[in-house]
Amino acid sequence: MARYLARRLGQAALVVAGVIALTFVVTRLVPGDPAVAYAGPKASPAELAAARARFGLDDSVPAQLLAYVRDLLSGDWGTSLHTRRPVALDLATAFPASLELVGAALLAAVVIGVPVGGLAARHRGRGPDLGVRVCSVLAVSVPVFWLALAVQTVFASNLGWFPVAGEYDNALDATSPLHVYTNITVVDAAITGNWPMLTSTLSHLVLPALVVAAYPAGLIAQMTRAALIEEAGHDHARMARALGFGETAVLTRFALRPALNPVLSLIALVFAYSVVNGFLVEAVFNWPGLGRYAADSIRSLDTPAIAGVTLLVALLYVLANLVVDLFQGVIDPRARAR
Amino acid sequence: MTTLALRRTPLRRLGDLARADVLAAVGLVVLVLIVLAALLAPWIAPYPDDGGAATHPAEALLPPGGDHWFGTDQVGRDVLSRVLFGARTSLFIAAAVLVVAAVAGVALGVVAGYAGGWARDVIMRITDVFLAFPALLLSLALAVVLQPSVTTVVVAIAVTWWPWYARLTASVAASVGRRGYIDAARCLGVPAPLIIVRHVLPNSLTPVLVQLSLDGGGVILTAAALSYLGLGAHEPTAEWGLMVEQGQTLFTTDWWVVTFPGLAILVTAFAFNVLGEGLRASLDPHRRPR
Amino acid sequence: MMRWHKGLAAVVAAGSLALTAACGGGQVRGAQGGGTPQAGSASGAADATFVYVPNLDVVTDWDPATSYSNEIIAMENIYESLTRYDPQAKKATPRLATSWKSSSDGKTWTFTLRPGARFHTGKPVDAAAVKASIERTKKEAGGPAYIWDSVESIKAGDPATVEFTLKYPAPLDLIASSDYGAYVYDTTAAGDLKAWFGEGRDAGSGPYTIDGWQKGKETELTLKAFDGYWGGWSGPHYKRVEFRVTPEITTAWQLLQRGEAGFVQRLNPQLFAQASSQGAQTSQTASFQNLLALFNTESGPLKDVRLRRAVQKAIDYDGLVAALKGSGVKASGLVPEGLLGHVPGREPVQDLAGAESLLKEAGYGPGGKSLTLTMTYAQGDGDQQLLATLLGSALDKLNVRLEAKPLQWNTQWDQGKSADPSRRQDIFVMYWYPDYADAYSWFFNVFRSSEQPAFNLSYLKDDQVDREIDALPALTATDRAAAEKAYAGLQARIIDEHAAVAVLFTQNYQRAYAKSVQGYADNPAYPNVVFVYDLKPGA
Amino acid sequence: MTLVKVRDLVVRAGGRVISSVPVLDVEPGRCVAIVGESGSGKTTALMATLGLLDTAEVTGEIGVCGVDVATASPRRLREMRGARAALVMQSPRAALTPTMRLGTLMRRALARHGVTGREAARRAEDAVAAVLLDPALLARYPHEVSGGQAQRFAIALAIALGAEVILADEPTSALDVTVQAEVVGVLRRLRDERGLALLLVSHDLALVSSVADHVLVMRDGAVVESGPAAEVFARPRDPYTRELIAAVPELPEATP
Repeated sequence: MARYLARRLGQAALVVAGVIALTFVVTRLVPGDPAVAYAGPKASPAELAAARARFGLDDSVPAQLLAYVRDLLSGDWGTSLHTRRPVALDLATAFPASLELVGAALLAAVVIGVPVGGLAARHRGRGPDLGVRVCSVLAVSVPVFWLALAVQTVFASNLGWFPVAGEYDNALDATSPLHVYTNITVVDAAITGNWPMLTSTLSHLVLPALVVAAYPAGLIAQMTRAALIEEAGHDHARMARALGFGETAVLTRFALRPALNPVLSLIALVFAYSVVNGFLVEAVFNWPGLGRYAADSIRSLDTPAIAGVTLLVALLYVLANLVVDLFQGVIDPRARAR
Repeated sequence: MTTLALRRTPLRRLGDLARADVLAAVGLVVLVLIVLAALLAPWIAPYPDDGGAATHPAEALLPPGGDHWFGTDQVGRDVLSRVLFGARTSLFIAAAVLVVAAVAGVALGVVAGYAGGWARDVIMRITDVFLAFPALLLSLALAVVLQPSVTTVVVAIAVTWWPWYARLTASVAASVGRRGYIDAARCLGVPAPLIIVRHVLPNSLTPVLVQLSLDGGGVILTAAALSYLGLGAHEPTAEWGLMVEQGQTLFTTDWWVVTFPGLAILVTAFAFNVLGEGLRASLDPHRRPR
Repeated sequence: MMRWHKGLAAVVAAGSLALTAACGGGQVRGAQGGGTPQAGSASGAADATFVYVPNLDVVTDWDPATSYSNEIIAMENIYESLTRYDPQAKKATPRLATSWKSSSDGKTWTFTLRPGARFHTGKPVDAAAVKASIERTKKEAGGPAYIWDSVESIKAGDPATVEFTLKYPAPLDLIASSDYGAYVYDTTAAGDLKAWFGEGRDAGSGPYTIDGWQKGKETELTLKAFDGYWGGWSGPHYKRVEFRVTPEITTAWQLLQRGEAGFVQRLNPQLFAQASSQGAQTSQTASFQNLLALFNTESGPLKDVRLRRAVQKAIDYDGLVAALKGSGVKASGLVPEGLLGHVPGREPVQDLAGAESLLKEAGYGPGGKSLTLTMTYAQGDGDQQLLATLLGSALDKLNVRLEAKPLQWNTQWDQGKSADPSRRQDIFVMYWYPDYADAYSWFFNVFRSSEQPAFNLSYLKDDQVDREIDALPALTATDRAAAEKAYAGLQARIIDEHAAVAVLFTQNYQRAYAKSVQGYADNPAYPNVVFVYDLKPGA
Repeated sequence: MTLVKVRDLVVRAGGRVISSVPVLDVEPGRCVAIVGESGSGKTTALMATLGLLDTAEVTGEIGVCGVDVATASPRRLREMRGARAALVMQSPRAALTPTMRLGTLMRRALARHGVTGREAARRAEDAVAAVLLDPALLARYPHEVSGGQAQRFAIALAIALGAEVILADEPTSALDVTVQAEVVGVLRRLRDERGLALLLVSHDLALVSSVADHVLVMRDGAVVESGPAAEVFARPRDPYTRELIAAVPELPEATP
């Protein structure tokens, strides 16, 4: 186990190094002068020179890479061109809200996707299966930016069931001020027992979380269905049938747990993907997360900010994969033996 | 167990698939229709000029009706015509990305899987790095720093997509390479390129094909998202993501401008995905439900 | 084994919690470093709150000396300048200064300050403070500092009188009304003033002061009434201002519809029409920003003035404005309405026949040689994209191919400034707007020749034009009628004679605001600013 | 009473006959074996007997412990499976759910058939003892026990549930030689001591000759020879049977 862990960590470190190098390369591909982008259209030559010096643009490329790595390690992720603040600070501000949104979305995706996938597997080849397959493929095929607009217009604006946008009702900052511990509003509201804030945040969370959940829910449903069907074809499932268990029991009590393993790896993959999908959703719902930050950065072509977001999401992805690999042992005892 | 002899030609398989899996058959038919629409756009579009540089500001934002089934956009172009022409752009992007990614990925994968050793390690670690980025993210970062164009979209997406093919081929190549007859062939002095062409590539073909059809939908969606963010195709090119972007502020007032291209993306991605799923279920022995 | 895994899980979970907690630490959200957030402030939830919906982050720079960005919508409510521009009267009006006069040569300006005005720090707004803040603004040399370039020295005589001595004649009353860089503030508020501002504090004299600032949050900024404001708080006023950042205009409109927003900065024409028909108030005002297509007069095919005129005539100005559906109006000359130098009746019209005969004369056009022109414009700008679409479509009919490339600003600009003329574009599309209400900005920056091109991206070199431009400030400061004539002459020369530019349209501000808001008037000299103090909250 | 009674069983897949058994009877305390190469349709016949083939088309008459498999309700079938007719599979560890401890599986299987609490514990203890399994193994996961242990546990499950007949599909082919002997010993002893009937599917003629009372030889989905074990081994009539027997060295040479 220790050797496996060491190897896995070594692998992760290698990937992180590669990710940093690749991000660096991407940021250096920018045509034109990044200093101009920073100093602004009306900058004087002196300001430009200062900006060039500030970003070390006059150094050699290896020196720049080295400086880049050194800065990253010391927490300096560059300065955003459009907020003019350290990118690391911007990311730290935006990330908890993204975590909140994507966490809720993934929770919804699992809660919807697993039972629905199970339903399809149970009634394989019949009506419910076809229905689930159509819906799950639709969910992974729908362009989220379009879905976000549609859902907001219908459920928030026309029907008025949910708030149009935002993370919580702002008036609550005066009437029920929130004490922040984790910066994740739902969590803070829950642990401090701030019910008005909690209910407000939850109702604001529903629409964006469901939109972000569409893709992972579809994927999870498909994966659960496939994994359950595969697992149900294994000898141990036949054995369970031969022991007198019905099909539903075979699926839920015997096939489900081993089948969750690929589903769990999928969640790690989909976590990072959902953060990126959030780029297209958060802007529509005013969700103050990484996605809105990234969308603003893209609109203003803010390379350092985009590089920061890219790096952060890639690191998250590596981390999520690592965590899932280690957690797989909890779900599947076979994995522990590796 | 009920294993069947699987000596069928790919075409027969497609036929079997259509019978066995109605959904995949629907996907196939829809996809064929979309390809036809793309190829025939200049002839079947009601206003072929609107797919290109023409504009009619006086007829802007007419709702769907007899003259314009899908209405007109901000500069008076027929939305139906642009959706049809958009199919060309989207399918071109998808095809180009998949060809580039598959060729590069398969080549590297074969080398990695067949040669093994350090070559495999290096190539696999590189794919690890690329796979650490969600596809849309890396494409997005690349597209931001490059100039927006259809070519940029192709490059940006292909760069993020090839590792899948490399991994897929590497694992097939590695398993083929371990088979006895390959060892025998190698001992007999059959040159490596010949072994690769005769044995490794044909064995990789099926999983690669399945992956290609599965990826079609993902590429279309990613390309649309890039164009939506203003990083892809630009005027006067008709492209679905771009059309949604240009029409998105009109969603509550002139719904047709954004709804039809959005539906086009949805339908195409859906067709690719159901076809891919069906192919995977029927062609990929590892995933065949038993 | 099992235990080991669970232990690991716990460590990971605890670690990530600790990580996020380290940033939080149990403070009350929205509280500023030094201040007490809710308690002690005069405002309560019952006070009328004005909710402004901007489409971008509000604050990037809190320092009034260097602030040069979107935060103007907050700054103009927190800080005040000596004068304020009135677009109806086309002149500066009193603000912190109640009156002013200039010497006949336009080089000495004396401002009399408003009695009783105080900074939020408690100190009075006196001549020394005015002198200190303008001197600091100059010293900080931020983006907008150049507006004071003409100032030689500032003299604070008695506390109510400030005297400026200029190096050359300049309209200092207009300069003092500038939207950026003209704020008067308390330079003694802290030792390291820049850092102190950076934490979200202010030292202004305006009606509102910062109550809470949370960068990156939806409601980024909250302002509250400054009790000691010189205008007083009798009568109905909004006591609080909230800035709720909403990038998508559809979302913004929905917020307004549901009564969660008071003022939406920007809507598209369709939503604007919907807003006015569905019970919101709307206002449409021509801005001081226009879109220019600068033709390359120095190299490439457009060096031929006939071809420049042909392109000028090929542009479908009316079609463009029609497609903009109200977010732009046809421009009459380079100077927008509301500024000295505006010439009415100069609106261009499309003349395809004229364009065709000009092209024919030069050997191009239908049946002639084919011509390819390159055009660069701003990536992500819908209106410029529209221009590219429409111009491409019009030129197509004239056997001219338009290669329109959307680029990031720095790339576009780099190409424009390139030392190698072959890398330069034939048509450069960009917006221009003045920093203070003076048309001089267009002429000096965009059309005066210079060795290294900066913004003169038509590369026009005409000594006569240069001389006339250089005479403008003195004329504006001393003889408005003569200045008006000079502006008209220059525009005729640049647009008609040289055909160096096509002025495509002047942007329109299309605002929508809640029915309850009373007394709103858009002032294009202060883009996007709502002077909240001037409003009355209604039912 | 005949525990397993099969008449005119035909299994088709894709229109092709993949297995057919005209007559098969298993009496209490007897062991019937189906032999043949892999792909001869013997496993299919076994699965069809328990009604566990859902993808293929099955015709004919199948009775297991008095339950008509072809027409019985799913519920009656489920009550029959495990409790009266138990299955033992080829790869013993793959036949056990990987995420479930052996004891949990035993408890759930017993609970499924209405045996809980003290009675369940007693039965489990008794069954584990009957197959000579260390009770401590019940706390382990399938991948933590050996193949022989897993196979004996599978048999213990049958005993605990009170099965009257065990349908064993190649129960020893995945095991080492010594372990094979153990498992065969357990099976034989259960037959002798408890009167358990056995329907054995195997290609291992040595095993079959040592336990079977009656033998069916299958080839390409059809039964080519059927008769008492001693007779079939001593005087095989079908050439294919002779080939099979000849291929096994330890068996006495068959006389035609």
